[in-house]
Amino acid sequence: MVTQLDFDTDLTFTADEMMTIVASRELSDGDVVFVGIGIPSTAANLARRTHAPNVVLVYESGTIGTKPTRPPLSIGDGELAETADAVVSVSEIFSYWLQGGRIDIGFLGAAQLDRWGNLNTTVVGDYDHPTVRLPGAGGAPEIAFNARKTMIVLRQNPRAFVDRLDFISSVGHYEGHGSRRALGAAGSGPSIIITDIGVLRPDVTTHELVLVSLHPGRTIDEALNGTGWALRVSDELTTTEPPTASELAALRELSSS
Amino acid sequence: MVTQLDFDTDLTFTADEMMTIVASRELSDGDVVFVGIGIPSTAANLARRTHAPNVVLVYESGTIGTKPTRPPLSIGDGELAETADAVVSVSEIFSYWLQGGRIDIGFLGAAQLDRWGNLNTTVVGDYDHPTVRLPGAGGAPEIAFNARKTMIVLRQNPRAFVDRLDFISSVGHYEGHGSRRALGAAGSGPSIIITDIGVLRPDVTTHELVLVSLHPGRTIDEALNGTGWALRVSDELTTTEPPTASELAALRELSSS
Amino acid sequence: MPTITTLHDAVAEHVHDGDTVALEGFTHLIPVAAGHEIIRQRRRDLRLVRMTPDIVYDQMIGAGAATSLVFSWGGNPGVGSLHRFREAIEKGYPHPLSIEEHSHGGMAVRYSAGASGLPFGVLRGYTGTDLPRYTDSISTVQCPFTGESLAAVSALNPDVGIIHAQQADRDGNIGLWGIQGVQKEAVLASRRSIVTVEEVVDTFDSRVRVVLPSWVISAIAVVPRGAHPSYAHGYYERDNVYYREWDEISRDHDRFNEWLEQHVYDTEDFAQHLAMTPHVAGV
Amino acid sequence: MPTITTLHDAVAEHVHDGDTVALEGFTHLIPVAAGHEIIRQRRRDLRLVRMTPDIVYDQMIGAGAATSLVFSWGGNPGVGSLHRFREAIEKGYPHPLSIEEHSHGGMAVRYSAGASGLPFGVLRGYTGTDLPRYTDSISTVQCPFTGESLAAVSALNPDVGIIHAQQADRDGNIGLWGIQGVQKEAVLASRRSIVTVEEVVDTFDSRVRVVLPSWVISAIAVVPRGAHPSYAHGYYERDNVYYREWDEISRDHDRFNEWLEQHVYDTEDFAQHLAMTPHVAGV
Repeated sequence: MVTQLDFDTDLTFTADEMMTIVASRELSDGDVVFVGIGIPSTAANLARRTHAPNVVLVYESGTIGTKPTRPPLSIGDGELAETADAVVSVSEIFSYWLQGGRIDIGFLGAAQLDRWGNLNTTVVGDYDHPTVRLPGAGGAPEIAFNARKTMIVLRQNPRAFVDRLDFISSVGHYEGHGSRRALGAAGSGPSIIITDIGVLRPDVTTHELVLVSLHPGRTIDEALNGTGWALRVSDELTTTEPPTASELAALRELSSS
Repeated sequence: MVTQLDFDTDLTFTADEMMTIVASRELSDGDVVFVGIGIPSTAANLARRTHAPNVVLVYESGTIGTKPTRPPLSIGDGELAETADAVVSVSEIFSYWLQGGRIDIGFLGAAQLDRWGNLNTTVVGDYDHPTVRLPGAGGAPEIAFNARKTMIVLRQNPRAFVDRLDFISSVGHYEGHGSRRALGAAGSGPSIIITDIGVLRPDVTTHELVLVSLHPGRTIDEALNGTGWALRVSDELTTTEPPTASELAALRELSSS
Repeated sequence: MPTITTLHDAVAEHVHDGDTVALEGFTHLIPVAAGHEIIRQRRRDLRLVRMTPDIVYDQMIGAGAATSLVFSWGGNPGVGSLHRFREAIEKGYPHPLSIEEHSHGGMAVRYSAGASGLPFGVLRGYTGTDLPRYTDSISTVQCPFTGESLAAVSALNPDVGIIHAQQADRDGNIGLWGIQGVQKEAVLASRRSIVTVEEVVDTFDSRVRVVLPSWVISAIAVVPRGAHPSYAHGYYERDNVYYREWDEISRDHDRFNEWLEQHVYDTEDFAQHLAMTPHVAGV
Repeated sequence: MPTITTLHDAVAEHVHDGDTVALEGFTHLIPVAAGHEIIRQRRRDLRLVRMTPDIVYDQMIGAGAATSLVFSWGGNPGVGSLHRFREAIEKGYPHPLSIEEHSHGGMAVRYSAGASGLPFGVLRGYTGTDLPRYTDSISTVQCPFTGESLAAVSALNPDVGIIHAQQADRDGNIGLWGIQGVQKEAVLASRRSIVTVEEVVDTFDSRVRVVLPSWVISAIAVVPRGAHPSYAHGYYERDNVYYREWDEISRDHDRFNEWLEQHVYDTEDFAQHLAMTPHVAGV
């Protein structure tokens, strides 16, 4: 579902490119990022090639400080091990590195997300008699719990942005209002949700997700219609800065390698 | 304190040699042995060079399957790492290997031992105001608890073989009569105590240590006088088979290398 | 000391109906040949354990070898769903499959606890999620020093742990390198273990980083390309085409059953299956 | 990214009076130069942590740098007692030293728990011994699945973890090989870390087995022979003569204080101390 958007320059970009570039911009030089495959991996590698050359990529397969030349197809690609500073066991990556508080930013995706940034990657429907059995939690519960903060990348539509999750696989801001902290979670939870329509961030006091930015050409109505609850819109709603020529060039070079 | 003993052949041997050879004979081919420095290490290496070529030596420094050419001076000698099948962290050697139930036999020494084979390596006198501060427990408590069985090598005199330990550092048969099992210990405890006078083994029901063998030339009186409690003597007391010419030759070649 | 034997004999001796069996390998060195052999010998009622059930577990579940599955992520990596796994859970075909579901962190802690001779392990996680509601092997424990409540998970101690590695030496020690996953933990937590290897060598490759000594291994079998379609670092690459094609083969259970007959039941061993898989045959 | 600096500046910046400081290295790669520098800068009231306090801790305790010691085995390996350690405990000289005593297994679990962000760790042991009676950081915990009672120990999270390694690369990554002890755990459990290395290299030696990435290290200092009298695999051997001689030097505190003046307070750095140590000087 690639949406072609013409903008006021001659730069044309897809929704995926917009999402990847927004995610990439969120990373600062030197950040230690726990990444999965797909947009997170591409975004982290894009950041490493543009504004954040010292971003550190950690994959749950146990590769620390990987510098892949092309976007990996699986979190366990051989190149991740070959270009890593260190390769450790999966046990160690979860204990000493993720739970040990060594990860600044964790990337997450999901099938469903609620207004508090909690995630479902387990089932659609009843757990014992599911309509759709999803792959399951994987490492997401621990990333959500233990990374200093998390970024969520998810296309915005009413099947995904739901009023109530069928299953809580990973905790975001839980029931809001600081309730996350009482669970004993180490990190501060989702700091940004990047969709194909715009950007949501948690309200500083209630922690409910708020639409803070629309991507070029997208509308508030699209965001509201794509959300299964009454989405709050920021008083200071902005337009996402479109991809620059150099961002697009770097991303496309990366994707074609 | 090397005692020279003339036996009925022309073979002369020291008390240390007798102890080392008895310890070596206790090892069977293929046994996985957790060894410290000194007599245990020499005994295990002697076994490996004589009747038990496939005995596996594990040192608490994390070296597994070491094949040193000479007796190591410290449990962390470089040669132990160089000749090992695997080198793992100290954390791993205690968790996956010792506590994980992978060790058949653990060797132990001590400053004090009681009638149940409990050991003191911590203090002589009061803990807070010790007469003699000893090095402490090291890895002995876990060896004593988790190895399938343990062997203790200790010179027999009333300072060492005491009625009551000043401090229990490592558990043997605890209070006897199967009380060890109730502590949650995985292994079965001390199976043999090898002294400069003879050999003690636990009674099968009470688990109290019983003198079962005297080394050539040693007497029951020496054993009784060397023990700070009323030492039981087996009805079937035997004489330890003296070192054979080939055992002595192998041991001396090892010690001089 | 392990026997160096055929995979047929290793599975015949060590894997029994009703066993708890863990085949591990995290994206790399997945013991696929061993999974096929278990199917070929028509084992039943297995409790299958694996952090990331992927194609090989889809095949074993689809063949009806398992009645329960212990896992944390079940999918075809980079492609999508596992159709045999889903049909078993969603529709009870070929028969119902009960599940014991964890997160990766929880599974890793369970294997470590099992390898460490402990009945449980501790982690930060699970609180606030719905997993503890459905999974009995998740509980809580209080820190005796801080009073803090933490997640506890029961230890995993499979009857048989099965892994694939690059090399065995002549003494039966196992050497592997690259991404190492939870293979060491899976072997050390298990009562018995089978290792398939690419080859037996006189001296390990200098790249070897993880060594499992011979005396913790029950049986070794040499199975070149035994991790296909996953990869063996230094030997062959991941067969991404196969992962995509599996989606097609597994989507319909009649089509799957046909594949099963041809590639597993009608073959003698994994080499015959590989020879029938076009893009592999020439390698 | 760590600063590559002098050992003087690393200690001045990262080790403060009253800190909990762990110098680790299990028989191999003991960070002796760093211990001397801490003495030289006259740090006081340290809580020293180390599984096997040996010569370097005897020196630090004898110099009066520590008011408490967390440990599991304190001796001069292969030689006998640590006289400065014993006189501190037995006679309160140079001042009383409080101790927190564990076993090796307990200490290893405490470091692992600290590195893992957990408040405690679990092990089989301690039950039946007198250690829990005197050590508050030993308790028990019940398995929520089996009801079994196990030993629990509180996590160790030193303010500063200090280790010695063979090599740093130009990016500040640390590489070591041979016996690896609990160095990784000590660094990852600590809030700050200092690493002394034999040399900085363009590319790690192929024997490197443990790599600590630059971003977990606070400061690196190049100190050749910085682990003397212990050894650095591939660089130099253990100085067994020095271990025996230490028994003589440390037995009497006047003799020790004289050594301390000459070898630490009156020297600029570790190289000067080594130059004064006859059997080392020529190396």
